[in-house]
Amino acid sequence: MANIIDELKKNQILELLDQGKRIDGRNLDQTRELSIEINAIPKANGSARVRLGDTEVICGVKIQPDRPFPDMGDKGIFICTAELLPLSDPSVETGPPGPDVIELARVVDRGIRESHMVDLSQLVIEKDKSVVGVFADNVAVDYDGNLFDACSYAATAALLSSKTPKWNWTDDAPVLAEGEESAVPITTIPVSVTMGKIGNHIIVDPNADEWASMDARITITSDSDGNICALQKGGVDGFTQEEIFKCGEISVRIGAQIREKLKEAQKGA
Amino acid sequence: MANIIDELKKNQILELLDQGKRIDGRNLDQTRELSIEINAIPKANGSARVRLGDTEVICGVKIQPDRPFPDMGDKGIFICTAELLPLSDPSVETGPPGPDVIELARVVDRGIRESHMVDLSQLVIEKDKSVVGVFADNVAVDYDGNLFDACSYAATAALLSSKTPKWNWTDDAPVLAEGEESAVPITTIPVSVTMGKIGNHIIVDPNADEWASMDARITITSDSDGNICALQKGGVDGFTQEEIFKCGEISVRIGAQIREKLKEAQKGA
Amino acid sequence: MANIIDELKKNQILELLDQGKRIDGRNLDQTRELSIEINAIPKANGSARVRLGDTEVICGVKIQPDRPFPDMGDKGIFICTAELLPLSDPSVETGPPGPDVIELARVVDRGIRESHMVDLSQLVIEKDKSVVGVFADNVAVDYDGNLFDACSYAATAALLSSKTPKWNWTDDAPVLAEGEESAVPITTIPVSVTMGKIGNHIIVDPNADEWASMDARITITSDSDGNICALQKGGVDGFTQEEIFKCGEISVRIGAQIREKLKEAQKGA
Amino acid sequence: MGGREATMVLLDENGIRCDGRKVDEPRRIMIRAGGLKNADGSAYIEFGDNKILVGVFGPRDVHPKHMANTDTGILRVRYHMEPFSVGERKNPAPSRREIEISKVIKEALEPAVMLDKFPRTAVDVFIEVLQADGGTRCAALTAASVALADAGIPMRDMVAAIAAGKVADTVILDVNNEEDQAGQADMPMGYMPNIGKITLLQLDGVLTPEEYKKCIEVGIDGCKKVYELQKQALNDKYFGNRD
Amino acid sequence: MGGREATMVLLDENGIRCDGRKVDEPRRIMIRAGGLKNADGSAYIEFGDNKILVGVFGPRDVHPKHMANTDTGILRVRYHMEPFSVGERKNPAPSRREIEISKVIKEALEPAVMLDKFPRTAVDVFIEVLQADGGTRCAALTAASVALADAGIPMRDMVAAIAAGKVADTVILDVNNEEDQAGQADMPMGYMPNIGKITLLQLDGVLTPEEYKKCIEVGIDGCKKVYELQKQALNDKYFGNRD
Amino acid sequence: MGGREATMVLLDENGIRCDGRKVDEPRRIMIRAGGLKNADGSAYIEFGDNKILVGVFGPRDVHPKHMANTDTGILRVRYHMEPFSVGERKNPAPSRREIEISKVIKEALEPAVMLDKFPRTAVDVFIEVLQADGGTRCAALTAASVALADAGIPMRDMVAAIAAGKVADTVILDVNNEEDQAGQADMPMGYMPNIGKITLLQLDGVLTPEEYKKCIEVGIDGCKKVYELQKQALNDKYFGNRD
Repeated sequence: MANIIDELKKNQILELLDQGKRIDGRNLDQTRELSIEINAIPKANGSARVRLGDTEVICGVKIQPDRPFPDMGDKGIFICTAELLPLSDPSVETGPPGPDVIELARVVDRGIRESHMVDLSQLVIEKDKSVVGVFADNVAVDYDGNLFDACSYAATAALLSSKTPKWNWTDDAPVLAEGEESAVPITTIPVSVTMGKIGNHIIVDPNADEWASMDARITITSDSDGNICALQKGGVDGFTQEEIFKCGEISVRIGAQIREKLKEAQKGA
Repeated sequence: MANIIDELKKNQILELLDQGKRIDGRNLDQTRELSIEINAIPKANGSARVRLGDTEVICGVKIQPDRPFPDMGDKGIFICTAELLPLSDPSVETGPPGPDVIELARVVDRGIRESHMVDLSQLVIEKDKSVVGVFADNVAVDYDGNLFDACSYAATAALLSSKTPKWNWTDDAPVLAEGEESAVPITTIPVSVTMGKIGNHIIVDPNADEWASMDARITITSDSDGNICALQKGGVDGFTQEEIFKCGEISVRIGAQIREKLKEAQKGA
Repeated sequence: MANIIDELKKNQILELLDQGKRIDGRNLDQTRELSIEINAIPKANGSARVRLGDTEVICGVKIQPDRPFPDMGDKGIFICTAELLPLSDPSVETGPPGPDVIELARVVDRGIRESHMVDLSQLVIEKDKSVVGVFADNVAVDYDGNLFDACSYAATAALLSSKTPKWNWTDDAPVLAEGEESAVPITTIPVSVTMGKIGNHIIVDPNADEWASMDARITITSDSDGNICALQKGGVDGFTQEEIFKCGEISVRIGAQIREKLKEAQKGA
Repeated sequence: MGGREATMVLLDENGIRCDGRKVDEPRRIMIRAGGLKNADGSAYIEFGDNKILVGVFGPRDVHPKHMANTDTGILRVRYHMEPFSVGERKNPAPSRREIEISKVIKEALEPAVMLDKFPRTAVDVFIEVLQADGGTRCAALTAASVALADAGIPMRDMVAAIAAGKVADTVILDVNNEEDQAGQADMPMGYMPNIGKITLLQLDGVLTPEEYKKCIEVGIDGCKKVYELQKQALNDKYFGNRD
Repeated sequence: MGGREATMVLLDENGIRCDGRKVDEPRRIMIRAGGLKNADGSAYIEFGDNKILVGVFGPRDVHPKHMANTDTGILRVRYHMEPFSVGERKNPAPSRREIEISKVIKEALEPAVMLDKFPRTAVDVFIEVLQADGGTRCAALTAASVALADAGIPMRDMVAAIAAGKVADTVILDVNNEEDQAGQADMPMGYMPNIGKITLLQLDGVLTPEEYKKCIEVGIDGCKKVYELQKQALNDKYFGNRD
Repeated sequence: MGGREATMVLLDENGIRCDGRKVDEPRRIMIRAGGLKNADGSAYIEFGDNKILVGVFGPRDVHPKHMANTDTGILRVRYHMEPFSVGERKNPAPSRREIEISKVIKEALEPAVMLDKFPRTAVDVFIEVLQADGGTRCAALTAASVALADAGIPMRDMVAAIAAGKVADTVILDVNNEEDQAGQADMPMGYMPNIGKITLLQLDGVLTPEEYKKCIEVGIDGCKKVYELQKQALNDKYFGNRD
């Protein structure tokens, strides 16, 4: 049953796309409205609540001393996660994350990590012994497609607003230096842009109905210099070379627009 | 099927209660016979085998050096657990504990912990580095209702009988001081009393049939001073204010009787 | 269905055995062809690919610093594991190992451990603080019965070929001494021989069809001195005293033959 | 629940608490009914510094089917804390504490929900603690009642919740985090004002029999205040003019 | 299974072992049939300092149903150690050792149980080690046989169990904990005396072929002694006058 | 994915890479179709120092049955690394990285497999990394295509895979482990040469828009070379004279 409904919905979306239209009236390369609320979780070290259309994500950043990874004693730690809370959609199940959510979290993490957004070399308390760990945890509270970008924007906005405490290395342990907070060291602002392929059409920022109808998808992250720093293809179809080129161009162009909104939100805070 | 039998049993229990009687002939505020065997597991640091009616629980106490919890470097560790062994009842399943057993363990633990029965400040080997951990593990070997109290009495009796070894802090490690055992430092004797509500009747120490018929239950722990130090309401109905007051009074009164039996068992050992 | 086929196969095997024959033409006390390829995984510290009939196992040895077990600060660590990869047989399931695979791994581990093949006293970096850990991990890639012996031979051959790096204890940490590799210290060559009991017949090295038809099995490991150092009985039937005696004799005799092949493979490397 | 020594001034000579409140004064409470698009019902609460979101689905089919009950509906509750909701980042795996609180809140809601009206189905209540201060379970239970009402689930009453407690030998209403850590007792309570039943009750800490009774009374009074705010939130959504 | 060096005097010049026993002398063994109220059958054993409780349920329905066998009953065995049963508190999760011993005991019991008498059902044997000394698996297997008989499960024979072993180059009966840790070999054995079959056999440690045979013989003799105590325990319960 | 600073000479003045290759030169690639006895299809690949074994089962029944699809077959892929395959011994539990790569490879193979030809059934692809160098996912995907063909699964095309990347500001083909660790970008790609579609594409590292296009082109060229070796391997097995 559900399959037939899905099939009809997909046919409808495809017919509209063949006429150059989307079911919610957007242009093919248009994102939904993006609203960003900085500091939604004041007790965290940084936070943001992001709404991309009807998809809503909250990101909280916790910053605390940690042990460095082996052979990485001169670098702080950055970890970004993503989770779909069960209240975000009736189909979400509790329990350990499945492959879809694991991929989501890893793609969001890599987009930020590979851009070198956070300057980890400045987050060392004592070389080889203690470093600063920055944990950006995303939770989706309402689902209407494209969590990749919603989580990415929430994490980026939360990091831009984050303050890190300072720890000194005293008696073989990190000791908090009261009242010496500073902004997390940021080098660039990565922006991911996720595109779906339905038939031969490439659409930006697919909503839930489009997401369920996609043949394939691609998420491309670009940085403040307009360079591409991360990419993930997904879905059961492939892309031609020309489509991949086109997606690259779209991602840099749309990414620049989103970046301005992230900067605005940071200023407004 | 089982539901119909349960329903009939519950009706029978309720009819008797309406006449002021219980299915096993007890008064409403009367506990079952309590027998306490101290030192049932001689190789443990303390132990007790407790039989409350036909519910039987064995508690073994292990005492060993451990790391203190963060920010609790001047306190020893006390942890009390509870488990239903599968031989205790045909319905028990093996595997990780479900919510019922997790609640049981946490309520038993809190009753003892909140009374400050064990003086944790005396269980420090080296401040912030090494403390004494006291682990009281309860296992139910026969089930006839009211594990809350049976586990609580077993743990309390086992702790009263426990001897702790002594460790000295030498070369950055706790080293056992041979032959320097002493009693675990005890400040009070907490006693939990569990009451069930069936219809409008409050009964003390429900047996398995009563347990399965209860609308709600309440476990109240009092200490040697006759003060109330822990409480947990459970079950799918509520209590009126008057019922809560009455349960408080019963728990202190019955608790005093049980406390004498615990002291006797300790002396008898 | 499957049961009837299995039943027929078992009857056929049993009838042949009553005539002194096996389904693949071997004598009752004859092992299948054993081929040993040393150094199949060159980046590991030691490795072997072993084919016993159509059962194929790869063992890789990793050697790295580790913390000693408590109260074992003057001994290195040896751990041997075994896993059935899902491509080895259509019936293998992924996920945590079941009791059969846990038993397999533990029997293979004990056969080598109890022979004292690896001289663990020579694998100490700093007493009580840091020791050398030797991990021999077996993976079965094709299954045709008797994984006990195939894994045991793979692990033994891999250990015989292993080179251990050297670590010095510097600044409270093990530091690799470049270019100072040496052979893992070996004291004896243990060889396990697994026998199946079908009806009243004892057969050596059962293949998959025989394995599925066995009433009971026994794995006996002997060392280079012809002594017996480990044994495990399995399966749902028992053995008479005479059968156990006979199995002991077979295991030492066949073990000596296999040991020569292991030595040859080591030389050939 | 760590140490309960009075290492800070929890109550000054004028009867004012560490956060400026009087002994019988609750923290700032803001309740919003609705807000989530996909959930069948939802609520958001700020209770002091607690920030909690609740979503409700159902009545809906039960999977796996053998968990369904032909005589009655079932209520399922998950209380869950976000990794960033507490001082030190929380491990995402559900803790034993979260499992116990889920059960306690479930049993506190069950007397209020008319489960017999929807046999064979389940109502799921998902509680997400975004920011935790003292008293998350009371705030969560309060919001869950509103979310159930917002989902149109038939109810006998709403459960309102707040904690009574004791600091500096004085019975107080609505224990905050500092008072929970350093105070003498914490007694979270859930109460159905129209039916007059206590459906959640716990206690950690030492009370004399008199203080015990006083705490119950103070808690019930507090629950009645919370109840007014619950009704107001539903009014605001369904009949009010919200900006 | 740690070091097996003889760092203590395991056998003195008079052939007396570290706990005062002779080489062919078992530890004190006390077996009680029955004792648990809810289990269909049960037994309690003290074997040296081992204290082990066994409960049996069944034959009963199998869940999940696809695990049932239409041709035969199935036997399920869980060997489990309490956290307080060993020197250092044991983690409650089942260890790989416990899983292996469960399997070994199950396969040792199966030849004795007439499983074909109760197709489609299961018999569950739950073994609880309350206090562990050397040789828990033999003590557990011995008690499990008695508990199965107490539950009225049809059996071909009982399995009696005890370990042979080697200390100070001498074959001994019934290896205790010190002898297992510091001795040269430990060979646990389970044996059905009436049928004459060894159903459990393991060995850790080095034996010459002659010692190997000797251990088997010593073990079988020991099992026969244990068997008498098993029968006595059942006699005491069903025909005896117990105080 | 650690540091990407050029701390070693990844490209010398003559355009030669750290392992002696030219910028557009792949590592040594050896593919063998078949080899496993029990699998329905299999392949083994050595791709530089990668050694990967792939086994395929199916089409076969799906368990649990509710996972089956009446309209189409399903493809299941498990990418798994042996404990000894990497520098430090790998924990046997599946890592999040392995789960993601399994999914990425599955989605890269799906466009090539005619799943609609075998409704209600599953094809299982088991990938075992015996020794890992840089680029395991490309090597695995390449071998998996051959194993699927060897199993006789109907396919539209084979997927060939190789990575493009960037070191010393130069676009290169087939990133090895050192280049992945110390280089500037790694772009694994899977491509169906006959159909002209990219079915796997990932990127870690920074590329200008021009380098991005160059990497795509270099990757496609490389995949075409790999494709020839895949065909050769199948030819060798089915039509060739192998010694």
